[in-house]
Amino acid sequence: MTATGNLLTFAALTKEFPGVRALDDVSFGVRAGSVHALMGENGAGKSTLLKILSGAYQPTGGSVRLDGQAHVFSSTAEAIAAGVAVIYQELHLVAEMTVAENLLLGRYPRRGPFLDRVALRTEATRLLQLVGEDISPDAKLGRLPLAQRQMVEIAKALGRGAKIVAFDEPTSSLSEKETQRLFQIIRDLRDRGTAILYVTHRMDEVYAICDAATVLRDGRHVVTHESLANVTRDSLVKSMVGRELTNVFNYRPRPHTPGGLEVRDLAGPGLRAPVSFSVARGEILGFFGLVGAGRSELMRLVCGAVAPAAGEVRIHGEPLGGGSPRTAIRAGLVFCPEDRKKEGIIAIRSVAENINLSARRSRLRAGLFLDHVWEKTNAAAQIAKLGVRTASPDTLIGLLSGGNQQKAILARWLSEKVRVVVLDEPTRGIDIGAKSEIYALIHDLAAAGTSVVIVSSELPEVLGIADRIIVMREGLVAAEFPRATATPETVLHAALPVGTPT
Amino acid sequence: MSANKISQPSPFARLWDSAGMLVVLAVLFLICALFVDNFLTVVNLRGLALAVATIGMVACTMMFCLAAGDFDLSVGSVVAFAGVLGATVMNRTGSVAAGVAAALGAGALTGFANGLFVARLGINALITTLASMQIVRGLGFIASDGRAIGIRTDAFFALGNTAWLGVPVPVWLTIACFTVFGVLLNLTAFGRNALAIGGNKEAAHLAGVAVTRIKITIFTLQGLIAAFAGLVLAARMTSGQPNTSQGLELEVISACVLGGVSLSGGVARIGAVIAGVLIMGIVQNAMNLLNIPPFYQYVARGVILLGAVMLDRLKQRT
Amino acid sequence: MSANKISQPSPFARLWDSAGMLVVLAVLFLICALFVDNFLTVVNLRGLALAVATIGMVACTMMFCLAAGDFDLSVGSVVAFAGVLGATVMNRTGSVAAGVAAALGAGALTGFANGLFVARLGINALITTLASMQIVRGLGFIASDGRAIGIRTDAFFALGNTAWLGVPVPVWLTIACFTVFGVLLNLTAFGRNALAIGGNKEAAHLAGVAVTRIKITIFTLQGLIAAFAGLVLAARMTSGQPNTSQGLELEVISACVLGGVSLSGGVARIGAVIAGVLIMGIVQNAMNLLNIPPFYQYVARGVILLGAVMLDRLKQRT
Amino acid sequence: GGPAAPAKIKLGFLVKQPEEPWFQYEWKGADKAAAQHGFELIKIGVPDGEKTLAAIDSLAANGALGFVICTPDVRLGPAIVAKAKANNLKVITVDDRFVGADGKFIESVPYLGMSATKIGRMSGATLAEEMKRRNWAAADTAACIVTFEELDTARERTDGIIAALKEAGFPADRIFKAPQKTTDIPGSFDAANALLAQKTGIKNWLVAGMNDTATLGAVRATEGNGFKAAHVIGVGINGTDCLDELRKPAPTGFYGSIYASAPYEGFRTAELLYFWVKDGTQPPLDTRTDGQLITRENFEALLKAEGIL
Ligand SMILES: Nc1ncnc2c1ncn2[C@@H]1O[C@H](COP(=O)(O)OP(=O)(O)OP(=O)(O)O)[C@@H](O)[C@H]1O
Ligand SMILES: Nc1ncnc2c1ncn2[C@@H]1O[C@H](COP(=O)(O)OP(=O)(O)OP(=O)(O)O)[C@@H](O)[C@H]1O
Ligand SMILES: O[C@@H]1[C@@H](O)[C@@H](O)CO[C@H]1O
Ligand SMILES: [Mg+2]
Ligand SMILES: [Mg+2]
Repeated sequence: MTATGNLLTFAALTKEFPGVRALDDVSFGVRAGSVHALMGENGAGKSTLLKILSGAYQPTGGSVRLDGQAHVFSSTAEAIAAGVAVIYQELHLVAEMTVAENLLLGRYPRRGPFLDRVALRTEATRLLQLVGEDISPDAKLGRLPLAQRQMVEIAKALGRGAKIVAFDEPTSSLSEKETQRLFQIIRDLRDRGTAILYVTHRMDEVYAICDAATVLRDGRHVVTHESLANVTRDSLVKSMVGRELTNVFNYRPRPHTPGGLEVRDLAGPGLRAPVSFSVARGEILGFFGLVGAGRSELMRLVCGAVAPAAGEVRIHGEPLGGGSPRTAIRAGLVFCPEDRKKEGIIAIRSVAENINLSARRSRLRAGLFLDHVWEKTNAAAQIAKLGVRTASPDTLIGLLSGGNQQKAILARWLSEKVRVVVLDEPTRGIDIGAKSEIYALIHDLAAAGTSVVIVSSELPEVLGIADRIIVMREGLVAAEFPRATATPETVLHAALPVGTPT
Repeated sequence: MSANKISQPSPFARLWDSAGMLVVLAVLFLICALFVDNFLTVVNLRGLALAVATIGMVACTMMFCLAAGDFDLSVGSVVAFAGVLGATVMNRTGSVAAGVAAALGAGALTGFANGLFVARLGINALITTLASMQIVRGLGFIASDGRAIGIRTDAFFALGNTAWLGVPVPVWLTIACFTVFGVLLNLTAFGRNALAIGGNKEAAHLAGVAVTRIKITIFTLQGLIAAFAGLVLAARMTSGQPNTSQGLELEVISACVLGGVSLSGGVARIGAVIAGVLIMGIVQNAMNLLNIPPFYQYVARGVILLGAVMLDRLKQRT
Repeated sequence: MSANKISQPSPFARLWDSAGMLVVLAVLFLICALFVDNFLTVVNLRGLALAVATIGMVACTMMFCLAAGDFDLSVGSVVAFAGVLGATVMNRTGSVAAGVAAALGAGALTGFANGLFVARLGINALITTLASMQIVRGLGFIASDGRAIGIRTDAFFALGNTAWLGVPVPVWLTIACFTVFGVLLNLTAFGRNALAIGGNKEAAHLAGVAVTRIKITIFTLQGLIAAFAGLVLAARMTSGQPNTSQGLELEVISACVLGGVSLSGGVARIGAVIAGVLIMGIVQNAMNLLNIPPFYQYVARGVILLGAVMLDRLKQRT
Repeated sequence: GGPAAPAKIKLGFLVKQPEEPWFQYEWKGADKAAAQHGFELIKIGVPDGEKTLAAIDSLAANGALGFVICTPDVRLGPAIVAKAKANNLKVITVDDRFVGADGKFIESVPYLGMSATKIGRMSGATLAEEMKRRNWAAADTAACIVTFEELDTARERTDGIIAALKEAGFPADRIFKAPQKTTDIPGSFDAANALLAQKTGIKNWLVAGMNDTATLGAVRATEGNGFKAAHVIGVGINGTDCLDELRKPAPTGFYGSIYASAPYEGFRTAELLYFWVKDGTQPPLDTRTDGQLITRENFEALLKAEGIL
């Protein structure tokens, strides 16, 4: 691999953490005016590479070359000054501040000694327009839905006019509409000569916007394709996972028995009209919609995280009283929320702790004491079953790669004996190999008579796994499709605001 | 997690939300004006304003500390030490300027050291400032041999004991602090960066905000202002007292928190801090005017403190 | 952020990492044993153990408070109030059991109220417990008219003044507290849930942890144990003192934090808390033995506190 | 001493408020006794009951044979006596006398000092006399007594002040208490300020409190409210925190202070304890010292003689 024509080159990068070698002698280059995909399984080292690029981590060995000059950025400020912008996998925003203040964080416009509020607002508005978001710059960031926060994060990085922009799974919390908008932004950047590094687990995206691709496995460089023209999907997947992967969804029809989950006239914040639906035992029900369609809000009502204003939830015919996640879990309904950092993981506790948190309840001795044998075996079994890549079960979960954190949270819920599982964006940030395993697990759950609700913004995922699909739009149920009649076109059309030309 | 309304909040709700504690303050003031004899006299209001001068000044910088996600327990000791040091130096040299410079320098140095330990070495702020609280208090006792050091330089008393437009100088100085730090918080990048650090240190750092430098600056300012407040106090009392202002740190922090400054960082408003300081001052003043026996004052203070936050909390239900 | 070496950590490094403060404690103990006359005598070690009894007991529950992301400033007042109330009731009724029950009940009730305000009403823990600190202190003064209440029931003194196997009963009781709360923290779901709440309250709630109930339980236990410690102290002092244990809250919290308990919740270890308590006790004891003048003791305490954390911090560099 | 010399006798001196100048001077006096008689003095501050018991333990560990104590609370007496007995230590109390569970003084423990009530009465009497000397009309005059009732000895002193004022014929309804929240100068300043805001139409003020600090704060408050020095009589207690005030070029409202000889009390109690331990000479059970009024006129001479200046 030569550095010629490359704006950005990684030269023999190595990064070691206690007990883990996250990157091992990785070298490849990224050309100006191209979009370069960075792929690999969860824990392969993609985010670590980006953090070295941004100066957040310092490599144990090797360097980053910009314009032929070798750098080891010792701080993020240095990297920013050198023209590098990184959109991290986890959002880095200040919830209590306004959108405008977040967008220009670290480079507030001044007028003499003072903050130039007018310039702040103008520039923020410009950035929001750049990403096509219709948000007030004065809105409090913490009030925005996840997808909009993601778009703010993107706008924030773009505002610096960097010549190298790296995206770490930017679409994992975006739905179709924003994703398309983001692609347009990326194409514009590319056309203006920016070098773009793009981390994703979604094959479609790679082929939609990437010109080149590099695959990492276990921290090592596997291959760099300077052009994707002759590279097949299967061969890419194979270089990532190290094996052939056919039929990701592996859909099998199952018998459905009525009386699983029944939701009647549920009303509450985020819903414009009461919602009713039911899921049979053994059935997988998909929820699709655009950002802010109200799916997450609905699920929070179903599982008791938010008290409903009216309506009823029944599980196997029994009404679910109480209105707290605790009662829901005890009745056999578990909920895996979409915002893993805020509502899923307990970052400063171990992987094992995070996995056992809920299910240990029924394993206590004398109602109080931990069953240490069970704690160990369950954690180990779940880690193995989901392929969580962790140095040990006692590693802090916050140190795991994003996808591995997600797997550990799923493991928490798969440790439970459940009747109903509600999964909100369960495969966010999960690699394709693991995805297919998780789909298989979901099928197994359903086959064992569990009712499964899966909320997803990935159309192929919903179409691939669900027996039935409900589409939500602007706080309302817009349509319902049995698997047989659901096509990408019909489902997407139902999700778009009324009057949108398709 | 409570329900989010999509509808725009009404103007009243917005005012209440942004100024909850100011409303509580106004109500409290009104009640006292109506029902507490002598409350609304010039003499009493002047006494009240003087009584909150020290807390008020120190609260300005404490607000910044809290905004950035830290706190400083050493302020009471710095107030006392600055008074003692200033008095000693003035008595020795006969120069007010020398005394003031020594005291301010010592305060800033203490703050700087706190900042270094917290921001650069990553030592917990509780431990760091608890340690400096003890060290500085000890130094104050050592320097004064435990005695109040009377100041013999008349020129210095002016700082504490003259009035301008009928308002005592220490009160003007407190108002000046509120103004300067209010401006610093709301109208400068420094203020915004402090809030960003407290709100999400990681995010601020990744965005290139000079986290360490800003934190050290804040602690240094805190030490400086505490020393300044100590000098003003010494001027008012015409002596530097080594055991003064014990427990000031908790009073200042609670005034800030009462005013809605978050203990976990990222949220601060100068108006609310002023409200917090005044509420605590008015409560104490009214109890004195009402001749409430001291033992009952403890109970009353606690109950009113709780009452004020609960009233403020109501806004989240409306 | 400096480069990290890979390779399996050596057994020494592992010990250091998991037991940093225990190592600091051991070193401190060794230094004192070698260089401080009379440190390693039975009389002194017994005195040392007695001196940390109150802090030790209260630290057990404070550790839980901190683990769950809260803290409790009212403990010092509860210790004092429990002593006063216990003494009063015993003197009135002549029954030790009645006095103990009244004091424990009052302590638990205070804690329960704190818990309700913090966990159910969502009032900030600083304000809540600062308020109850004042209220309870005031009640103690009111109940005793500000004077110590001598206890006339001899049976009660046994609690404070007898020994078993050469070790005074208060020390046994402290050991018992360490054991019970150590077990509670490490071997029960209650302990794990407390840590989960402190780590991420929202996530714990969604995972079915009864956040409110557990927090209330923790505060109630805190009040109960503080009252218990207050009774033991009163038995040792043969009187209930309304103004005892002022500032205890900060001492207890710093012992916990010194032992590595995180102020922001989610991290706690009983061994480390014991180490924190003992380090603070040993430092004070050694200074007394060395006859260091009180003013210099302030400075020394501060310096040693900082030194201990910095030593502990070293582990992150190795 | 040389290698063959017998180990020095060790004695403890425990005081409740080591930060107060009073106790600093007491310790200095005791140090003098130690130097003179050749024993070792161990000084420990004991702000509350728990610290007191711990300090006695460490004295015993240190090989001390006895201690002088000013207890943080007189009702700790029985516990201190028991602890001392268990450790075989002799005890002398200074300033504040032990009280038993029955509410009576424990007379078996040797005591030296001046009662808080008595020192307070002296302060009150001084106020009354000076007022008479200035020919103030009772109708124009009121008394501001800064109180801190959380502390037992403080209350005994302020009660003494008030009692003496009443006995001197000062009208009871013109004696006002101003409770201080903290025991520093700003604490009494704020307390007095609130009182002055309420009591209008008073021409002259008598000002006193538990110690110099309390009186100083209240005098500052009178100044702030426009009372000239000629209309204020402030009397403190201790005579240690007011020296710079008395040295001010122009007289202030602070008239004087009731000085009790701390160095003497420290010296004498330490000496008595030493004789007791060394020779078995039983100290007298009850020794009283006198307070003395110090003013701008006499303080230099008097305190020089005491070794304080
Ligand atoms: N700060 C850290 N301390 C210790 N280990 C770390 C740290 N950061 C990352 N790791 C480890 O380094 C490895 C690579 O992680 P990285 O986040 O780069 O993976 P990734 O390729 O981005 O995965 P994903 O697709 O799941 O986001 C993982 O094993 C992870 O646990
Ligand atoms: N256009 C909009 N601008 C701002 N907020 C919106 C908008 N539309 C909806 N919201 C908010 O979004 C929330 C509903 O989003 P929710 O997370 O339930 O949707 P979702 O269908 O799950 O989408 P997502 O993919 O973002 O999770 C509501 O709280 C609502 O206030
Ligand atoms: O506390 C006082 C002290 O200040 C001194 O005045 C002597 O008597 C003690 O009781
Ligand atoms: Mg990643
Ligand atoms: Mg959603």
